[in-house]
Amino acid sequence: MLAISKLGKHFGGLSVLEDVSFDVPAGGIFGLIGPNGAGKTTVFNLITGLLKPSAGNISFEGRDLAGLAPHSVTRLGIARTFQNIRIFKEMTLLENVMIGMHQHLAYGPVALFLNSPACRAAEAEARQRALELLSWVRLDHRAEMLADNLSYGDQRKLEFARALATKPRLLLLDEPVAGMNPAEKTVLMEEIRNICQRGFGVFLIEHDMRFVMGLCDRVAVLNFGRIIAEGSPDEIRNNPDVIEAYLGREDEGQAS
Amino acid sequence: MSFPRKTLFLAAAAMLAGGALAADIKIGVAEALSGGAAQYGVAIRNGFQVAADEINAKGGVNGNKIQLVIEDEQGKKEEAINVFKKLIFQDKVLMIFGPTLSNSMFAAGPVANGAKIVAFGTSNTAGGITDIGPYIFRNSVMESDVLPVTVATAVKHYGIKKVAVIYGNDDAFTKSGYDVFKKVLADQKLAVTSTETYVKGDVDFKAQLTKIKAGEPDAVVCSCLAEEAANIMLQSRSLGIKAPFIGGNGFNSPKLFEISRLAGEGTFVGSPWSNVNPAPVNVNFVNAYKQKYNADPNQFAAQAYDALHIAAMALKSVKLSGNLEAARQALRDALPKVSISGATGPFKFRPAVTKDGKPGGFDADQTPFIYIVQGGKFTLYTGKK
Amino acid sequence: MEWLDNYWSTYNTLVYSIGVHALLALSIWLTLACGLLSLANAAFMGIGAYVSALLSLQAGWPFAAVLAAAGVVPALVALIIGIPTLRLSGVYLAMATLAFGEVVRIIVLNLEITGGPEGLNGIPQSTQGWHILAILAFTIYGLARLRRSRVGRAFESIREDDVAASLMGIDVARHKLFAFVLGATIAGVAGGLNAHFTFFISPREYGFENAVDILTMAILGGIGSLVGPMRGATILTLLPELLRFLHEFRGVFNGIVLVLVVLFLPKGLWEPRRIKALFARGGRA
Amino acid sequence: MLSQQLLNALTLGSVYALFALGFTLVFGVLAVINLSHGAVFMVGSYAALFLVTRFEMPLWLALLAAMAVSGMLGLLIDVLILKPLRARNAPHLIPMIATIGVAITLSSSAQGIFGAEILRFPEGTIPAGEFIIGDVHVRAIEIGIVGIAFTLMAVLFLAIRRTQLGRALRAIAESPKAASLLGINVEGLFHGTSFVAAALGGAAGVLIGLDFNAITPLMGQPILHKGIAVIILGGMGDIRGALIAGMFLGFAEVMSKAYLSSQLGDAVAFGLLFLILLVRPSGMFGRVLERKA
Repeated sequence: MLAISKLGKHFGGLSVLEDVSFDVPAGGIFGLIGPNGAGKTTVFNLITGLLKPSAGNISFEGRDLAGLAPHSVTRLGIARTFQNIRIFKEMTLLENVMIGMHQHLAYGPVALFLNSPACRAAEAEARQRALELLSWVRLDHRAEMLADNLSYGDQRKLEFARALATKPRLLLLDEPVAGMNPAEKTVLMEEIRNICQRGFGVFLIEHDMRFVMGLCDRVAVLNFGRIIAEGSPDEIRNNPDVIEAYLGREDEGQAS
Repeated sequence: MSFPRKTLFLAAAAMLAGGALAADIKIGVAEALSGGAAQYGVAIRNGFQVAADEINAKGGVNGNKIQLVIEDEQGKKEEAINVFKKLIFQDKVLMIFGPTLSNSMFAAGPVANGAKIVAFGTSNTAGGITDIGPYIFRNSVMESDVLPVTVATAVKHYGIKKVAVIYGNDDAFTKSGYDVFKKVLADQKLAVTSTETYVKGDVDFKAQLTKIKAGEPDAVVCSCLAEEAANIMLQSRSLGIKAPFIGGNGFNSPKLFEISRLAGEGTFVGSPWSNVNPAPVNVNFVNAYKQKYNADPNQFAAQAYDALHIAAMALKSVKLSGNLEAARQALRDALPKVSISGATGPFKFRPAVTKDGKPGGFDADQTPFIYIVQGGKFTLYTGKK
Repeated sequence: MEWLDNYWSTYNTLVYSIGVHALLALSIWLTLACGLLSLANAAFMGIGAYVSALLSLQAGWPFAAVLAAAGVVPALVALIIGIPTLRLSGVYLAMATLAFGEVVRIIVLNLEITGGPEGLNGIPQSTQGWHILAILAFTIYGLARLRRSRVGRAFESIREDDVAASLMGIDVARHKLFAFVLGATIAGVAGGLNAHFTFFISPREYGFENAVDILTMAILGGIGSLVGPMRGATILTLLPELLRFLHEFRGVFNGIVLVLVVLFLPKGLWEPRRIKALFARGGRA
Repeated sequence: MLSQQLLNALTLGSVYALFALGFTLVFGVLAVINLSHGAVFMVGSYAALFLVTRFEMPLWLALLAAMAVSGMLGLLIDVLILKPLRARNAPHLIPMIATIGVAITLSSSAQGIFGAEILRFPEGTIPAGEFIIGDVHVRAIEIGIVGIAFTLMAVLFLAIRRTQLGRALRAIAESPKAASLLGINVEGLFHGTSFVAAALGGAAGVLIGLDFNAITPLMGQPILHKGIAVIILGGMGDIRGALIAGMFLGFAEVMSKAYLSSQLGDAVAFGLLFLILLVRPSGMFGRVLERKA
């Protein structure tokens, strides 16, 4: 579904990614793991067009993403969330989700100005759909609330709903459980499984091993800007390179 | 923070000054009392005040005292319109003096003209002002009347063959002065070595002056306001330019030579007024102004002073019957006949010749005095070297 | 009814000014709604004013066509300069638009046809009260529709976080350009209306100070709603009249008001949502 | 003529650089475009003028006092206005708008107190010395301005590059949050920077008031616009850039007046500003400095 080949990125003289290649298959949950600073978020930024690759290419469903602006990437069917949640805090939950539907709401300026039936119907339908998406993450009862008033965990869920509103075929989740307690993590894991079962492909990056291993069907490991392993969670768990490069330190990280 | 108290105090003082006189003849004064044009507007208001005090101290006009209704038009055109309308329709004044800038007159003049009430400019020198209509008067002398005489006199005095020109190109006053200079220089067949410009707020003129110096002109013609002119003179001397200056109306400020000191020696200026004009009426005015405001008057104050006297003269023949429209019209009809000898010398009106042949307003008909600056002071030019 | 006539004769220009200022404040509201601080609106107003005045004076166009041109020409200019300029953000955009405004002013100052610093006078007084009212109503209705639509939501999302907005499939550059161009159109029409009731225009009316005045109106009234900019325009237009007694110190008051509003009323004088939120959150602003 | 024009450009460039120094310092450290800098500059000029004329204070003392006055004003602006806005985490345009309000307040107050008239320092406040080298005329005050501009630049530049204080300031410029985690007294340095920047602005006001004899309530406005051009051309917050850009703008302006047309002076300045912003938003010499919150 998403094919990344020989991807490289450097800032000035500093090389962040080098020769990164992997495929995200359609359906299922794909995980990219690696310690902090390994370049995981850079991969997402390259996919979504926020950064331009220095080398290699990325294609989605056979289409080259090179040179596409972020909004065009989204329109092809890729949505993402952010590690440091970026919801629109001064808008209501409903408005947040409706933003995601922007590209699917087609009405012209004249229809808008005249408040034509078609326009009203489109808006009403979008509203319905937004409420439905909010109900998926169990936030529909707060639809008219300002997003700023949500708890941290709920803000993440709102971000999911908003991303789903773009009707993606692939959902990129950037460290979805960062900053959450174990109980919240379990809830969120459920949400992600639900999303996957509704037919969305999920590609997440994470450094919480336990979370990834329990959730993903397939995992790739990134260390110092290179892929050092790829396979099923079991294969990864037993890969000596991974253990040496990553797991050892991960335990310390978990303890802190 | 002592602002509020001080503000209130000033406000109260200003209100007292404006409204305490129990008077019969209401005359509107719309001048820029704040903003960039305030430096003229305040002097103009003071000039009116001096004249009003003088007239009222002598018992007013036919026993009726003059009450000035003073409003700040901020030097903005919308404000000028608003103030004019307030004075015309709310305060029901007999006539209006102002506004300060020609620009504002272009905006507010049509309002007065439409309402058939006199708008009397004392500081509007731009061409076309009196084209607005038959209710527009001014006693500010147009540059086109003054500059030919100034230039001719200076040419004769110094034997000038070629001149350099500098003017402010973003200001209506200095730009229209330049247009007149340009025509005068062409008419008098003087070669122009270079023409330089600056914009309002500039303080460094050395680049332009260095260029002027390279052309070795016999004189520098300068259509500038006083604040820039002083600097231009000082900087030209420090660059080694020795040529004398020929100035327009903007030079007509004692302030200019106070700042430029001896840099302005030998400058020729033509003007309806100077603080050294020895006529008793002028000496009276200068003394009264100094006493009231503890400052030297300038040309703007002098013209305002004369303007109110002109209006008072006209008012003598106007019957104040209580019919405002009739009184306004009578004043309008009486004004053109007035001739006085004021602080700015003998004065009378001249019907304006408009471009499209419609009846226009009235311009000043005055012979300018030509002054030469000597020892940092205006000296009446007598023709003797 | 004579007093009423007098009242109207005295204050109609003031009322017209309120209408025109409201249009200007709404024009800058559009860009502010996208989180863009553009100081070019005074210049667009000037372009509209000059284009319309010249068409009236020299070509003798009917007023409706003149007004249309006053909107179209600034829009085209905005389109041309917007494409490269709107890539800038924050203060850089503010400075670039400020520089653009200065360049426009200097060009107008040095052209023969615009009358240079002496400006243009004798512009016919074609603007009627109902023109302003109708255009203002049309603008408000249009903007209100816009605000409640996908475009309005997109503007707001761009203002809050343009990266997140672009990843929601919103073409950020196009929306910004749209807001900029539409703002220029409204400002241009406002300029055309203004030129045709003040008889006279000159370059000094469209400089930096005026750009700041327009901005102040919008900020003072609050940009959280459409009523905000209009409220700000009304207050700031009336204030000088009401503060006449302050004389020379009127400017001091204006400045202090601006500072106080920014400090204590970050959303403008009245922001229903904020006040509601204030109660909802038990006083935590 | 060329040598005189080069000298003219050098002095004009120094004037711009001198003004831009405090302006860019505030931007670099506080990340605020302080549009009241022009008004503070004007206050410095009036303060010195007042002290020299009213109390016949010697010029050097009046200069120091004027710096103190404008410095205190800058500190006051920071404490009363910018600090609450920082505390609120207001978007970066908000402080800029607030400083516009400050500028209006200050210049209107000056006009109310001192009047709109143009004022100058009494004659003889500075030695009227003049040097003539061939065709080139130089005045003592011009040498003073050029010298002071370069000296202050050098001192500030070295202070920021070489001292502990400078390192702290650079850390703040990079990220105030991180700096405070490192134990740097961020608020204190904000106040200090505001004081120093305003004092420098005041000093520039005095020097330029002395040179050009044109002290008015609105004198800060035109130079503020040029100052904006300078700090953007030089890269905001870049001390060395301010000097280079000031010089560049001075030369561009003088040379376009000298060899093209004097009508073009300002058009060149703002046209350049506009173009440079489009091509290199970070300035001619600066690098893109995305500030981390």
